[in-house]
Amino acid sequence: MDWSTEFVEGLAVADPVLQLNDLHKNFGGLVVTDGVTLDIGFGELHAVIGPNGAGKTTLINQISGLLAPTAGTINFRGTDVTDLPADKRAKLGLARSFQITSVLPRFSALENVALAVQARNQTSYRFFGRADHEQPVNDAANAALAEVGLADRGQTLAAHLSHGEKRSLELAIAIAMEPKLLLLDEPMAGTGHEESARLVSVLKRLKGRFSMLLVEHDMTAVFALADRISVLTYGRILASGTPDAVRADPRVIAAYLGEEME
Amino acid sequence: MSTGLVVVQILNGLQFGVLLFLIAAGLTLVFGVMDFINLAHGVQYMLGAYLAVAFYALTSNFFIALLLALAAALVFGLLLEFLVFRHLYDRDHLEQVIATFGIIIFLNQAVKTVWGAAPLTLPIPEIFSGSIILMPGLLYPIWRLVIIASGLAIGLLLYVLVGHTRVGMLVRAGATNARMVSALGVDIRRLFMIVFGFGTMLAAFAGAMIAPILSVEPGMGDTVLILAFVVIVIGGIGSMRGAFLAALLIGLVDTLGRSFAIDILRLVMPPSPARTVGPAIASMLIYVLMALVLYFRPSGLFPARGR
Amino acid sequence: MHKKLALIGAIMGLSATAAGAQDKVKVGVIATLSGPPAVLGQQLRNGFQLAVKNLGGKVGGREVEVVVEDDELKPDVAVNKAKALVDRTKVDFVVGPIFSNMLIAIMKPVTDAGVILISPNAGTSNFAGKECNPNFFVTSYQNDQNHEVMGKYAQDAAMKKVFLMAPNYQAGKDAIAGFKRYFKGEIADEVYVPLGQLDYSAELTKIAAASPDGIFVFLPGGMGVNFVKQFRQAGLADKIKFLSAFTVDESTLPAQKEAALGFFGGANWAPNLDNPQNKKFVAEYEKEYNAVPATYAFQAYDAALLIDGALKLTKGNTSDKDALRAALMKANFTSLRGPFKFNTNHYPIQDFYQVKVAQRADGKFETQIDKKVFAGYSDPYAKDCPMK
Amino acid sequence: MTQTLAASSVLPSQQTDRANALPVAIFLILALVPFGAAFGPESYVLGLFTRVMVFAVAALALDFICGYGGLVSFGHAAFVGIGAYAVGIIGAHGVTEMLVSLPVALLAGAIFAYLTGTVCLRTKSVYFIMITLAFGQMAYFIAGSLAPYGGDDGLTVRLRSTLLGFPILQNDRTFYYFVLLSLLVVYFAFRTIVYSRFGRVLRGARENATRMATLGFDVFSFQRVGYVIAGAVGGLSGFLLANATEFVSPAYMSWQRSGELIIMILLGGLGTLHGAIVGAAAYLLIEETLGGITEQWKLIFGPLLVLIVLFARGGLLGLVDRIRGRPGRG
Repeated sequence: MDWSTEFVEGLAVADPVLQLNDLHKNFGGLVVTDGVTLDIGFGELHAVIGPNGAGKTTLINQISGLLAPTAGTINFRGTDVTDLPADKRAKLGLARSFQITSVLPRFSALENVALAVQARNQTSYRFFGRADHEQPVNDAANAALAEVGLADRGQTLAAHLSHGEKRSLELAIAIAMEPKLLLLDEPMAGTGHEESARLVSVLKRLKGRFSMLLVEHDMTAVFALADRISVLTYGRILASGTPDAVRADPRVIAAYLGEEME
Repeated sequence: MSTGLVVVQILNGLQFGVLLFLIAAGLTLVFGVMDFINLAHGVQYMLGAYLAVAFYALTSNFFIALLLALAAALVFGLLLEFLVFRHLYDRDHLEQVIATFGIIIFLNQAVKTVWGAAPLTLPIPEIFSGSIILMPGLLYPIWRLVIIASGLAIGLLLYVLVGHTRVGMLVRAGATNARMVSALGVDIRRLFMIVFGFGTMLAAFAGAMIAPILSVEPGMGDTVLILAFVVIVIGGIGSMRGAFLAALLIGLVDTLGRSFAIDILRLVMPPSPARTVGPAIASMLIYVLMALVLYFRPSGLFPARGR
Repeated sequence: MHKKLALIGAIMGLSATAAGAQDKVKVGVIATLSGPPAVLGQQLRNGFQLAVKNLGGKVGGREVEVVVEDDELKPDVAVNKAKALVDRTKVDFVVGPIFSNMLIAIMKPVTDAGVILISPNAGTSNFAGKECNPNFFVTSYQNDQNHEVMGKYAQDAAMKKVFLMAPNYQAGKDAIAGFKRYFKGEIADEVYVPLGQLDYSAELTKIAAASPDGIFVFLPGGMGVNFVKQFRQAGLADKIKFLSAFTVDESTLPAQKEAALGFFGGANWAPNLDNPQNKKFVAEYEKEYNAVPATYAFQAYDAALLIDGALKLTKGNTSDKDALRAALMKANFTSLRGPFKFNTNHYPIQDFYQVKVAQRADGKFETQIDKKVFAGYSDPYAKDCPMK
Repeated sequence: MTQTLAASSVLPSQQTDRANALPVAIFLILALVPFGAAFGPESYVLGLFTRVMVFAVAALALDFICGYGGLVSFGHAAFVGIGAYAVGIIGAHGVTEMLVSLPVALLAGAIFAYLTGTVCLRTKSVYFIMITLAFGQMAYFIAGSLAPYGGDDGLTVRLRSTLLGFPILQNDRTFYYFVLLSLLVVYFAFRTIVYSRFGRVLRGARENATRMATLGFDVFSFQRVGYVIAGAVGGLSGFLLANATEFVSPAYMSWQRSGELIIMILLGGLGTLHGAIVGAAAYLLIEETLGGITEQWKLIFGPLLVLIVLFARGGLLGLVDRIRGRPGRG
């Protein structure tokens, strides 16, 4: 059943996974995030679009804990995580992918994913026993690899994967964390047409299993996937709503979309 | 601790500081622009001193010897750059460390083989010899004042060069993002050679200027090298302003620490242990300072690079 | 550079291999030959080799092989090299080192192995007193003594106020203690500087401010070169009498030159000491190495003579250690310093002089005997030594 | 800079059996040295190789933290010195029992690593190198001011450590095997750790600390634990060094010594563990041999280091690989 839709009937979200409340971020005099308030509902796929320099990656970095906001709060699953470091947020169920591929180059694809599995449910303060021989971990990691179509590439060093495969690996790592919320920072960046289409289908399959915040430039992908879309310009939310509503919003058309849409 | 004593110690600290600055300036440029750790920078300082002594023996004129030493040091530095260093720029920091360490070992032994192990000296140029009276009973050697003045002048020169010339602009840009500079179509090789040659000459200048005060001996660059690294790390790598301020800070802290550590300790403990512990604490002071700075500012006081 | 000389003993030995390698007496010389203090180690090595050469490559009638090792001024390296000499080269004697801390490091591995250790420079108080060792002989002095000479001199000259400075390590503290043993006037201040300090601007300011009658410093090697120059540059040399030990000597004077003129030191010897064997030694040393010898060279020269004299008594026998020790104890040689004999702790009983830096007619600088301060002087620690 | 580390971090598991033969060969040779030494200057050869192994223990710890953790410590000698001083100071009070001094040496190294690591690990790359140097220098100056324990002169260890009162290390050959055993234990411990979950996290943090944080790893804490392990093993090396030289000195903690340790692991090949042993042996044996040939050996040794960097990436082991025609490591 398509149970994700029932949460997006209304614009107000009942029981949000993530709440950004009047978030601000300045770099010196430069305002990069300027009062962002945003909710992501359980199971929702929420896309954030906007021109280059609108502050999308900065926003993701604040949510994942790599940057501290100047003001405002971040609430994740009912907890105020504004001051928590990235690793604590990850432990609470927040996963992210990186715009610039950020897999561990000298680890095999399998080990990249296995680390995510290891982080999720076991202590890592174990100094003996071969980590790469732990079957349950490897099984879970292989499953995640299979999900993104990398089932037969597990033993390849990440550095030797093609660009598209690395993008898929990013996704597999995020999936393996079994997060409550997945932050995807331009997962299709730099991939070809075919590869994009494949990633879209993977994301479609994942939709509903995790809540997702998707930052993406590929409009075809965004409108094919998103339950709701927020448009970010100059660090502010210009408009927020269902794809149809956003598509029709004159401010959005004026400011950003215009001829790019259809 | 009379005020006169404190004034003189501050001058001493300044003199040590500008000396460190002259060495650290080249180091931070080379490090900042080329991302190259050059441990052999200290031996270039040593070489400057040895060359000045050698040319003085030939010419009997300090200033001619100084100029010749600078020229020779430049030639030698560029030769090293051509033979070894340029093959290391795209290498890992650790590989740069081991290779330039090898050059230190070689050159320390080489100067010993050429000039002997005994310390050498250089007389102070006649017109700058002697002392001036700062206040009744307190003399200060003119040559140290000359060092302070020339160091400050070079600091000013660097400020103008780095702040207001095209090469300076590239240097600043390079310290922030070297890739961008080469993307701009600048001949990065040539920029590196200019920066490197300039850094070498500054170090050699420092060596030649200090030769009349300190003995010229093998290995004299090693301790200075470590201190210069302390300076550029406290200042923030690639930052000329940071190097300048950190050098003066280190110079002052070290000198004042050595002068007054025991006196201060005597206030809280008997004289005998104070005399033993004092020098240890004084020697440690700059490292404590560095640890503190890095604890609160993990990229130094004036971080230049965005990475 | 004088490597070939290092081999002279060996080559002479080789030329007589018919007698078999076992017949050679092996002597290991261990000295600091790298880093700034290398010049002291070179003096030691040169002095010893000159003696071996003059003895015709023989000691006590036996061919001698000299193996030189560099302790690099690192104690663990020194221990390693000492063990190499004892176990690999199987030396009969180890001569060295320059520095007290190296001596402390190599004492155990050398003497425990039953090898005779002869120090041509370092003579710490512990090995003179309670920890004196039957296998350890000193041809130099007990470390305190040169300082005591200066203390006595300051006392006799009725100086009122003296400023003291030394490096912050045991020998530095011994130096100050030695000086104070004889000087009873006012101490303006006692300053300990880090070992290896080169810039004395801070201390000079203090000295100027204290305006003492005299200053006593123990700043060996490069430290002394720098201090003397800076002391002169600060304009203090004309106002404050400069007393020192191991600070102005022939190893540092080539660098100090005029800056040290008229400065005083305490010593057991000087190049101009008037006796025929010394005149010959100095002339030969200068000819061979183009430098004026310092105490390090003469004491190493004496060490070779000591070995030669002892082996003459044992008829070349080095395996009977008791006989060898007894023979060494007799000090059967004519020291370059003149009267010389061993105390019960195997440290010398000798004369001490106050020496003064002067320029010779040929333009070179050297220390010259100014006045005899102690005659037949022994160190105060010998009474604690259990050896009789 | 972590990304560009030229050295290999290929895990032992990913190596061929032939590569695994190397550590076996190393330990076999080390085990046989005393038998060969019996025909020559025994005590000297034993002493030399004991020294090699003592430094190999320290180098292994450095390789662990630097080659696998990406943390280039320029103050590693401080741990060695602290371990040595533990033996020296305890010995000066008449206690030679290794059941006392060994745990104290390990613990002292670990505590120093914990305290300084807490500060140092806030910084990255060159700043980390320099701040570790700062703490190393502090330890050096503190040791030099320990007047009751010899100050700058150092102090003699009168008696090698005893076990339950028995002077088992007194015999050079027994001592040699004791050090060899220590090296073996340390080597296999590190091999186990780098394979383990913990090791995987440490290696991951070297590759990309940010990524590891977003996976949920508290990178700082993991690195600190790694640093503490390296510190404790450094302390062990110091325990052995004090017993080997029967002497303790601040010089053991000098920055030059830390530099030598870095050279050793680079010489052998970073991030290989057995490379640390090869590097320590190569460095000390080259020093010993060249030093025996000419007093000017540094004129040869210096350029040798330059040539190794220019033409033998990945250290001596990398060179061996290249000669065998295998693809380069890393």
